Formats: sequence, C-alpha cells, structure tokens
Amino acid sequence: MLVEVRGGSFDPWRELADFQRRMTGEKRGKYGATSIFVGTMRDFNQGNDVRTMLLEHYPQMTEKHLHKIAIEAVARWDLRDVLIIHRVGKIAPDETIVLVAAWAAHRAAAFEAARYLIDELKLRAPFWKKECLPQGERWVSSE
Amino acid sequence: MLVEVRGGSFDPWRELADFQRRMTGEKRGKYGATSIFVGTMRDFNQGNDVRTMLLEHYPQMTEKHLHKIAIEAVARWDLRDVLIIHRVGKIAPDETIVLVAAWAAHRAAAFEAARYLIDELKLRAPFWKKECLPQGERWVSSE
Amino acid sequence: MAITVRFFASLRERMGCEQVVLDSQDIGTVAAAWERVAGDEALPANLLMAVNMEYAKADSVVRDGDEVAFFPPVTGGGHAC
Amino acid sequence: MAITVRFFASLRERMGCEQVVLDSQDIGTVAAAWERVAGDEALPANLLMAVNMEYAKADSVVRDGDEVAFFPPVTGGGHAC
Repeated sequence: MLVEVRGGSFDPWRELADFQRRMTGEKRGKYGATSIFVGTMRDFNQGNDVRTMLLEHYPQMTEKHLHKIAIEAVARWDLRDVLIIHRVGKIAPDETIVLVAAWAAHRAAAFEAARYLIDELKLRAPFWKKECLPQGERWVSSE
Repeated sequence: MLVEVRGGSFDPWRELADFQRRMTGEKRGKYGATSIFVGTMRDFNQGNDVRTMLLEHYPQMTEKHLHKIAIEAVARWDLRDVLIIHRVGKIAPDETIVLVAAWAAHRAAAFEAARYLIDELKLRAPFWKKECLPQGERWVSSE
Repeated sequence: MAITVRFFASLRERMGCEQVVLDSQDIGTVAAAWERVAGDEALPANLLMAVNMEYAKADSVVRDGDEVAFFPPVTGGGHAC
Repeated sequence: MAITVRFFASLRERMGCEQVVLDSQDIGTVAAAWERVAGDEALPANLLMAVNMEYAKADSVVRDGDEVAFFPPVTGGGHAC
C-alpha cells in the first residue's frame, strides 16, 4: 500500500509501472483486475480559463485520512493492493492532480474500491484549490 | 479513439502514456477524469494453477464489436476519448489481457463508461480462453 | 455463390475443422446451415450464432455469399475478472 | 500548556494568519476556541473543524496541548472531476 502527498509533478503511468514492479512475489499473479482513476488539471472551470491552480493541504491530517480511506477500502473489498498519490502546490493545466488504484481478483471489487477511494478522498481529505484566472484568483468551492 | 486487438504482449502504462501524448491540442486540458481498467492474467483459476492461456478470437468480428462498444460509450457519456486494447494468442501469468480507458470531464461519467466498456466487451466481443494447467488444457466457460 | 460456415474455440475442436463451405441452395436460415454441417446433432442451447459478423438467431435469414459462424459463449476481458 | 488554533485556505486569508496559540484556561470546546479567535463573528455554518487532525463538532472537547483547526469545505481530487 502506498499513500503519498507530492509537492512536485508526477507521471501517473510511471507511478503505476513502478508500484506494480515493486509488488512482492506473493501478490504477483494474484490480481486479475485493476481499476485506476486519474484526475487531471483542466484549463477551464465554470466557464473560465484557468491558468494555474494552487493546491493547499493540512499536512499530516491529509496523510492520516488518506491512510484511513485506503485501509477501509482494503478491508471492505479484500483488495490485493491500493495506491493513492495526491499533488499539492502549484499545478499547471494537463498535470495530474490525483491518482488512485485498486488491485483485486475481480473487476466489480476493483471498480467499486477505486470509486470509493476517490469519492471519500474528495469528501474527507483536507485539500483546497485556488484557481488563477486571467481576471484574478478564486477559491474553488465544493459543490 | 483507439481500438486494437494485439497478438503480442503490451505494457498498459506505456500504451496510456503514448495514447495521451498523441491526444490533439483540442482534447488536451479538456478532460478532468480518466477511469482505466486493466485485466491481468492470473496464475490461478477455480482452484487450479494456470501456466499459460491461449486467447482465440474471431478476427474482424472482434474489432467490429469493440468499435461499436466504444462508440456507444462515447455517445452515452459524452467522453473526450476512449481506448480499448485486447490481447490474443499465448499469454503468461502477470501479462496484460485487456486495457480499457475513458476520458471525461467528470469522474462519474469516466467510471461508468469504463465499466460499460469492459462489461460489454465481456458480453459481446468474440474471445475465448483456453487454460493450460499442469493436468492438461481446458476451455474457460463464462459464468 | 456459396455460404461459409465457421466454428470457433471448443466447437472448432469438436467439429474437427475451422470452416465448411456450403452450396447455398436450399439454405434459408442459420438453423438450416447448422443442420447441413452437424447432421443429426441438435443446435446446442447455449451456442452463439453470427451472420456476417453480427449476432444472429437460429431463424435469422442466410443469403448467398454470407458468412455464418457458430461458437460457444464468449470469455474475453480480464482473466476471470 | 496551550492550545494551537490553525486556519486553512480562504479562512486563513480572511483571518490574516495561519495560527494562533491560546492559553488553554477557560477553553472547553471547539466553539469556545472559535470565540476566542474570532470575537463576535459567529461560527460559519459550513466551516469544518478538527481536533488533533480528526474531524470534530462545535461542542467537541478541547484539552491542553490540543491542536484545533478550522477550514472551509474540502475540494481535493481531480479538478472539478
């Protein structure tokens, strides 16, 4: 299991490749299904062009709650493994904001677990986004 | 949109990286959510060790139906893009069998579309699996 | 003209061949094509059928030049995923 | 001992500071801590609260050495995904 808050940009595909390569012999060959979600910075939101975004978080509280969410998912869906990486700091369009992945024996469990990871992350992990628009800055409010 | 049947092994993470890199300027920065499913060859099934698997398909009919499924998903969830790659031929444990991905503005659409792609693929695409066990060969029957 | 009948997977092995080319005369439906290739053996209930690569039913029409296929339930996607 | 009160995001900007350290005497709940740092301003209805990095409520108990935090609704995950 890997849960990480990253200060710099990351390549989700490389992270997945590296993580899977590091899986122990016990896990290799034991999962049939992997469900992944990648959240990417868009260059528009609510009708405005967005140039950059600033992602603030509550250090330690974030990691604590991401870990909780990961452990809940593993317990509920009997997952082989879980990965959560979330970006903080200044982000440009097209960069990855969040990556979650769940490895399971069957696809229903993998899909439901990945959905749970991202849904709970959005509800419970203390992150806040501020968008930089041509006309100034604004905090993104949760809908 | 890319729909492909592959005779040789492939790295799902590299395919995703390459595909996303090739996305046109029009699509870049326009998707916020990507949902991916990867199906991997396991080294066990129904209580038996599985050494290799032979994946047979109905050439042309397979591609035709995968395309249909992809187009249905794009229409139904207003996706930015879709990717389906399915392996055929001799497969070893730990190798990727199938990769599907859906790019959308929002996560609900991405998740639902990726689930649709793999569910419909399993129902409608003419693929058949034969497992090679220590005690001999057997065709996998759909549950 | 003729009709090509193809078999896949376990059915291909059981039939002992990949395809049979039938003279199209007197063949009107998928069921009739099955009868021509399988003789007395009834069409298995779970067998899937296609005409020109579209799923079809036993009473679907078969015309000159068509490709008819019979195969067991499909099992694509992840391995038992 | 003392109690640390932290603010995040738009609330941090509005308060004009990241944290305030309070003498812990006479502070029994999160609401009381808010009163000490915000004066007359009522606790905004949608504000979230945490004590020692666990989500808390206005009437949650605050003890010596605790870290109390106030922040707006969280907006993690993909960008508007």
